[in-house]
Amino acid sequence: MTLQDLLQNTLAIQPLVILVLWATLLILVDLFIPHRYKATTVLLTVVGLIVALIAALNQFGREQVVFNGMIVVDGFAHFLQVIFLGSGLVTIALSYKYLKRLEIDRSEYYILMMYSIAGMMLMSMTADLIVVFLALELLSIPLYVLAGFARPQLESEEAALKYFLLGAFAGGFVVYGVALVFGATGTTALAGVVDAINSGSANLALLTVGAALILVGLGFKVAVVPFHMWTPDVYDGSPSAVTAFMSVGAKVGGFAALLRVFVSAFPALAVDLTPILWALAALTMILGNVVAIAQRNIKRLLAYSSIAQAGYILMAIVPYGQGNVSPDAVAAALFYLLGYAVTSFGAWAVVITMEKAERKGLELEDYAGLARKYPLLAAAMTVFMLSFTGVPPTLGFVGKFYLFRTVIEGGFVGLAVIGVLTSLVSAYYYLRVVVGMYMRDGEPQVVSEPLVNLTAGVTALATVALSVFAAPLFAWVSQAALLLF
Amino acid sequence: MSVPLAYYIGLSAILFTIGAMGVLIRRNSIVIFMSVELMLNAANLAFVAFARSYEAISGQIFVFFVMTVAAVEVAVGLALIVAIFHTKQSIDVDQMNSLRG
Amino acid sequence: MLLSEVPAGGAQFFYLVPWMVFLPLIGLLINIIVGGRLSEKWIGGIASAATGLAFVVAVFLAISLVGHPEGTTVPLIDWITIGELRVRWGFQVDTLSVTMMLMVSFVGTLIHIYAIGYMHDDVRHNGDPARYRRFFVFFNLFVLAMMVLVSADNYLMLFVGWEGVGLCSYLLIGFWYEKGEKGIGNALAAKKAFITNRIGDFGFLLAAFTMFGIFRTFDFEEVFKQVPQVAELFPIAILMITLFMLLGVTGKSAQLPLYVWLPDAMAGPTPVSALIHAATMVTAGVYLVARSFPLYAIVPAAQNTVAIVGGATALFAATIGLAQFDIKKVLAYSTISQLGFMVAAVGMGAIVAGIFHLVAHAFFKALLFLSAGSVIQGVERGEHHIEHDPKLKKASKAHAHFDPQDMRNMGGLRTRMKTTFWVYIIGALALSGIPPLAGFWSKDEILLEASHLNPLVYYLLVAAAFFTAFYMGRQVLMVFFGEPRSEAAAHATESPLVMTVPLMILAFFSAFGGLMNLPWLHTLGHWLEHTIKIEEAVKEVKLGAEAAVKFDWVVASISTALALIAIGLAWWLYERRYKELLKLPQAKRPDDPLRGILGPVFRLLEHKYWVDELYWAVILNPYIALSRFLAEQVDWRFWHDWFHDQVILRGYNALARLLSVQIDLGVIDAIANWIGEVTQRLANRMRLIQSGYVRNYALSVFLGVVIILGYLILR
Amino acid sequence: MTPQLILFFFLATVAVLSALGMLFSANAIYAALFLILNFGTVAIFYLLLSAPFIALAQVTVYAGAIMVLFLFVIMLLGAERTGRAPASWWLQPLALSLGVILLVEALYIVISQRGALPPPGEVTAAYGGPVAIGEVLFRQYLLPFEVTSILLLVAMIGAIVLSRRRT
Amino acid sequence: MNFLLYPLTLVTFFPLLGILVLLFLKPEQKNAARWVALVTSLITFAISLAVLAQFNPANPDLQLTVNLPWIRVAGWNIAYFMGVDGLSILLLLLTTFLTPISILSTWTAVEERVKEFMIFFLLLEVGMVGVFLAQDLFLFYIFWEFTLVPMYFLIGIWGGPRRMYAAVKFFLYTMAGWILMLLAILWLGIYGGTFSVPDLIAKGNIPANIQLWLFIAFAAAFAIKVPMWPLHSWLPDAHVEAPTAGSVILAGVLLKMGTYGFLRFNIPLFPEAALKAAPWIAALAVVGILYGAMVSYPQRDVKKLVAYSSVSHLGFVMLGLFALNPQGIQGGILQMVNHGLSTGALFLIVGMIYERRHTREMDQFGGLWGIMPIYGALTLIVTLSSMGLPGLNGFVGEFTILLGAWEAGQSGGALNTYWFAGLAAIGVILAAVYMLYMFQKLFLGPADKEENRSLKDINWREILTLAPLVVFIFWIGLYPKPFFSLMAPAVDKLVAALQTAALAMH
Repeated sequence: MTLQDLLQNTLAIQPLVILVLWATLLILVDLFIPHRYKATTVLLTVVGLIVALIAALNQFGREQVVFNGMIVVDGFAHFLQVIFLGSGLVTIALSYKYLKRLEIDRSEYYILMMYSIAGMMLMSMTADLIVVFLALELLSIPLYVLAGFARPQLESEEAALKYFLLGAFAGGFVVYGVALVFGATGTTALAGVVDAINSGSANLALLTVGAALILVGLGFKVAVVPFHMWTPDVYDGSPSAVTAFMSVGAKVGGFAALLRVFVSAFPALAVDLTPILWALAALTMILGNVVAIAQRNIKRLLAYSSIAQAGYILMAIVPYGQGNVSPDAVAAALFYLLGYAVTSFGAWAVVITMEKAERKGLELEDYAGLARKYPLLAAAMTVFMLSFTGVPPTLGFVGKFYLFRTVIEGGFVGLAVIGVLTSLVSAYYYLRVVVGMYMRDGEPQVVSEPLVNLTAGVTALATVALSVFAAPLFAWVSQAALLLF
Repeated sequence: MSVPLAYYIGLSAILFTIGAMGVLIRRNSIVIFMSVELMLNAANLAFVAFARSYEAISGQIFVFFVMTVAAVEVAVGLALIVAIFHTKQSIDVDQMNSLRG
Repeated sequence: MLLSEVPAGGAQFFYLVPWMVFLPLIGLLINIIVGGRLSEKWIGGIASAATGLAFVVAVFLAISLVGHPEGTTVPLIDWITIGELRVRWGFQVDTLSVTMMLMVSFVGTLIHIYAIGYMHDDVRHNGDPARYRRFFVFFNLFVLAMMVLVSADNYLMLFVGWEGVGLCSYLLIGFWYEKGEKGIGNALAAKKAFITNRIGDFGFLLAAFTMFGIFRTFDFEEVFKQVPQVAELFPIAILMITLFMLLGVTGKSAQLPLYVWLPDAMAGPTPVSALIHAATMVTAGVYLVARSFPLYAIVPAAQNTVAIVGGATALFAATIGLAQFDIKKVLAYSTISQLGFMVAAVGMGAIVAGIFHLVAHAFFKALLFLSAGSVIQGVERGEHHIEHDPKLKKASKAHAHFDPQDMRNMGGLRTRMKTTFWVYIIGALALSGIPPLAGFWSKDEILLEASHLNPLVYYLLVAAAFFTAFYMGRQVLMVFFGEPRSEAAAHATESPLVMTVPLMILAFFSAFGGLMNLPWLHTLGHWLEHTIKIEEAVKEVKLGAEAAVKFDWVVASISTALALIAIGLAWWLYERRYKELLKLPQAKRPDDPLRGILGPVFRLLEHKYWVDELYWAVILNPYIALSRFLAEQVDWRFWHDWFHDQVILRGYNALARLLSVQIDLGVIDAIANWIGEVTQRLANRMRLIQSGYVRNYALSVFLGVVIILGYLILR
Repeated sequence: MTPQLILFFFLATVAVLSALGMLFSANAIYAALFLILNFGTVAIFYLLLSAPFIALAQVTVYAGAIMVLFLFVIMLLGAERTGRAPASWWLQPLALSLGVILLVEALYIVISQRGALPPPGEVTAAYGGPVAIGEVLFRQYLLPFEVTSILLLVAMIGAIVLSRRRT
Repeated sequence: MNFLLYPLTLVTFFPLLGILVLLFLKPEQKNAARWVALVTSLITFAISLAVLAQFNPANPDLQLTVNLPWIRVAGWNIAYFMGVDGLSILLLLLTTFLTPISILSTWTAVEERVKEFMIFFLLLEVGMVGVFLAQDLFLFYIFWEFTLVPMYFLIGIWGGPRRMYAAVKFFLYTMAGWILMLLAILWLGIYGGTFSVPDLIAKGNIPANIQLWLFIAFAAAFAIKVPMWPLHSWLPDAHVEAPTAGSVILAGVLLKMGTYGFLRFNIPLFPEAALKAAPWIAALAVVGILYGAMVSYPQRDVKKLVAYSSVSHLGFVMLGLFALNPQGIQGGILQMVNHGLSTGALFLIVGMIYERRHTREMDQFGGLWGIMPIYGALTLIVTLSSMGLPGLNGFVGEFTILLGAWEAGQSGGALNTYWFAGLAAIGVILAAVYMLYMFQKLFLGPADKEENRSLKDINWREILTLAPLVVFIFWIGLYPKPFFSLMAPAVDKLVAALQTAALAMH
């Protein structure tokens, strides 16, 4: 490859490059910023993210495969890149004061976050299992560290260790899965896999097992039952801002990989894999929602809710094998992910506002009477809860509507029914938050911060407004199709 | 060279399983971590074997990456373990359940 | 009022008919709006004027009818119009309806006037003068509803009036809603009346549905036009209609088995009893049957049922009347009995006789009730007088609570209340059927018809007539003759003119009302001919209607003789024998000579036959045609009456409570909550899996892998 | 029974035994040593599979650097002792039985696919050598290579963050 | 935003304007909040009258329609499709009519967090009106669920002691219903390629067996909302705990959404299934009629009694609708309105006495008529209308319904036996039983409770809340023609469609 096309290739992934270089530079720059002015680091991070975001936006509509088929830049990738960068910005908004409050405000936080975002972006563009693996690690390792960022606080460290050990464990499965895929097809490039399958040279048995193991690894990342068990503890133990980032970034990244890999490489295996996906989705929805009922701590409750949400998104992947449905399915999944991202950032914003000192004010009791003292905050939280439940007019509702539609289109009415019934169950615990805020009396204390409040407000408005004027969003999402081989 | 590929794969499978076992039955977090390394190693073996029979170098490349990642994980992981040892004076995972439910 | 003397042709005022309804409406509106500022005289005056003017209108209508006997219908507005269903509010002007209008408005007016005086005392006696106005509002409302009923030109509007009068009866029975036994007695009586009537209405509704199902209309003319061919196709439908309708009749006209509400209805003020529960409302059933004559005429089964119900009621109630002590209760049972006469008559097809008796009865029964009211107030005045006379007060301490309606507290009033006494005598004799009073002619005609058409009914009626004469005699003697049995009676005083004048007028008509339809003239008969085409009916069914109108000395003399015997018997018992009994010491002395003679039978009568299988038979037989679910209801009512509302109230409460508490909260609610709990518990279980141990988490991952691989292999 | 097979089975036995040794040795240090042994044997397999470069990396990076790091940490923490009784008694047996099942499954797959697997073909001498690797690595796999560099950077930062005393 | 100029859009979203104003008020400006809400709802009512003025009764089809593409991407075909026809015009008016009345009734009853209360109330109105006007399944669905949220808060925040239980129960029950409907809607959307109801009806020919399933899915949602026996157990709780205004709207409008749903979707969309299911629905309805009537009787809490009576009344409505003939359906629609008026009025009445005595135990009262004559008289009228006395609205509805059911009972009719009508008619008797019982317990008998003696009669504001209802009670009772003529063509069209379907079946 000449310098020429190297340059072109690099330009094709400029947002990623920009982000990485910026982060790397920031490490050095940060050394020379005196401690009093650390705010500038944050500012620079924001600038970097915004620059990358602009780069990503002006890349829209360009589809190309670069780096010898390692990377594919398509609408899917563009869409997700925007989400990732956006969530980065939101996370900063949530973190800035929060870190100060916990006295863990250190520049590495932002740098690591940027790298993690880089991993996610890579994840969205990958066209080769090697890259999938590396992106997964690049995404996770900063998260391991961030989870333990509140050290020497025990819970934080414990969360980090658990996350790390289990993550590594799951990573092992991914690696072995890739190995099997390689063994079955002689290549790790998704395109190659497809060719091998079409040419019939592939060993389908090994391929299926490999795919299943990859599913396990990625399923772990997005917290699909039974690979979900790290979620509550890690969400609970990590600093809330990190949790927020994790709950959106890691999940969206994981699903990006799942969609990319399965829809583009493994549709031929649908016969074998669909039942597994079906079962996993059902299990996840049921268990996530049911166990959530027993939660009293808001962070754990949201953790389980995010598990349940993973189940719903997984539903969209179930009919991935049907060529006529899968584009819709992908779109539905992306739309739901978007809704999920907006909603859960909002919810976490509220949680952060309520978190007095570290790990205080996180019980549901602490939310009693919120509506009286801080009506707007309570209203926002209500919107998020309703959106999670799937009640109009919220993004959550439109997302579910779209999701169920594709599932039924794929002919999985049974799954749809389960989804529907479980979201009925979910109403029960989401409502409990609302009940507490509006119908109980209490003396809630909040730490009001402009940025966090802004986040909550904006996300709340978006959750409602975007649901009413969903058309452009749909248009955008449905363009964000996968480039298939 | 006439050792069937299947043997190598079988061996890697055995090693992988043992590694997984390690994660499940050991309580010392370091050992657990080592077991993970073993799992990766087993995967590598499979890779190399496949690469050999496909005469495709990319398999070995993957192994190379896996090793790097392993190193990365070790760096972070050991740091974590040390850190938690400082707070908790223990690396027994069975004593780390302050988060549950 | 020999209207046949008015020349034929001439002017016609049919367009006036809506005023029959609007006048009372105006009256009650005036009283509602400005009545608060008016004096009692004015309030009563306005109400009476409204009714009186209605009477004038009725007279005009009658005069017009002489010229145009075929009558007409005056449509007012469309009411309900859905597809085929077209119901309009129209007025039927024909000899039958106008007869009713005349009667209602005339008697109504008199009773209104009477009430001006009566209520004046009543509201004071019951301690709420403010309610005076309310009474007359309700009273006008009643006249309004009654007019709607009799002037309707289709069954649905008739039903509107039907329910309307029921409502007024409810309101007026419960007029003193805080009085009665335990303070709630009157309210309960009112409720009982309404609900019992509702059961009748239920029958009416079903009749209406069936009717619409067959005839596709509710208009009288339309329906009657189609009767012949419908009779060809499905006579059963007509039978159903008529029998369902009969249920309504039994409710409204207090026939077996739904008569039970009427005695309780005496809880209302006396004018109410007179107007609603004697003269007008309760005759609505009779009117309905008469109106539906073409329907009944072609289904003899229905006719007989009606006739037998009527006859049975007549006798049954009369016997009960023998053993009552409450002056109004006696009259109440007598009313039931007389209604039985009318129902029997119209049932047999003797429409003319029925209507004739209806009118006549309106006169003398109203008279009797009103004068009973006068008596009661007289006694009350006496009581009041005692209250203010210390030494008498001491003397009367004997009986702690004093019932001014109990005939055992009366006696010897003929000297103290002369007018009342004389009019009462007239009424009583009229009721007993002593010639030449109105009651004689009307009752005699019914008996005459019965003797030809339906012997069974004839005997029932004759017996009833006999008992009627007896209990009237008994009443008169107990109330007016002998010595006063209480201080109050001894100090009773006559009522004011505003009350006695209407009494005298009524007495006049009770005496000479017979002229309406003397057997040799048949004024009323010919008059009604125009509406109720008996000959046509006769052609189809062999009704001896025409044959029956010749005066028959035998029948007449038998009934008269019986009446006289009965009165004589009463005289012997309550004049002679009573004097002897007086010799006995207070303790041994029976309160009623008859009790000594009849012994247990008397108690049976006094308690209105609790246990009586015959009653079953009489109740159930007419209803065999009715479907099963209805039977349950009938049974239900029967028991209700039987145990004096005890069993059924308890039973219903129990059942309802069962449903509400056990089933509703118990089961259905429980299921819902159960699901909730189960999920909760499940959640808490699953929560334990989240033990916090890394290795368990890893295990679950591992488990997942194993299962997935297993599935892939085994598949 | 060719010599290669004999050699294979010998090494395989060693590898498995050493792995089991790691699995069951109570003392973490022994476990580490067993693992080093295992890695060594695997390195030999790499040689047999004509992957000299990887073999070398295996010995130096893995057996050398990484495992030494492990030993170092173990010594540092003196953490060979394990604490009180295990939290859940049922875990051990359940895990083992599941392991057996997985093993059976895996072997079943391998055996069932024995025929379907590609036969070991002939390769040039250059195959698997540093030159060949380098060629591919820096042409085709340039991007992943760069990513690994970033990964290492992240690891460094992470390690620093985690080990630096809180200021 | 010229689409705001469409009358239907205007009437639906006008309350939002009021909400906007309310948002700028301070919490302590209670009266201001009340006035804003009242005026807003009154203007909304005026707008709905304007809609009525533009509405052409002779036209059986949807009128004043707004049909703007809303979401038309990714195989979606969702439109902002509003329209009104004979089936919905009356309910629209009922909604806009009851809202100001309810707001007026809260004047003194709601003292805390007035601002929020009014906001939720106006939001509720938006939802309700939307439900009755939406002609696109997706849109309908949004409005349908949207009503859930404000009501949930109205019960949960301003409700009685067990409000949380009631609120959550209300939410979950209703949600349980609509969530199944969601699937059916999706299926239809995929099958028909559109969510617009008229198009779907026109498309028709859904396989019979699938029709049945869809019918059941829709019915589940609506039956819970109605509520039909035995799905009614949320109703008493919700009613008893809800604040007066909440109960009024709940009984007056929200329940109608269920019956309306049957009318608007189940019957026209799945005619065959409707014909098949008619006897079963009718059976449930009849059970409901009798059951509700019996259960009402022994209640000690007035509000509960009224709540249960709703089960009975709506049983009549359902019976009428599933008689599937003009009389039945028109009667059913009219009875929806009647129930809204009568039961709404009853809840207002209960609220008034509760405000005075802070109890609803019937044993605590008695003889009130003497103490509060105006109150007593009005209550009497409402009670009578609720038990179907001729001359008042209740009778017209019940009679036509029963007549329709009887007609349908003829062989070949939808119900095919007279039993339904016959048994249902017993409900007329039972209604008298419990209604008169209630009236007697409250108003008749001696006024022996000391604390009752000093009660004041209702004031002008309260009379003002009841008077309009009473006016309509008389109007519909005496001259229902205009109301029937509004719906007649639409109903005839519906029935005609059913007949063709019936012919197709045989």
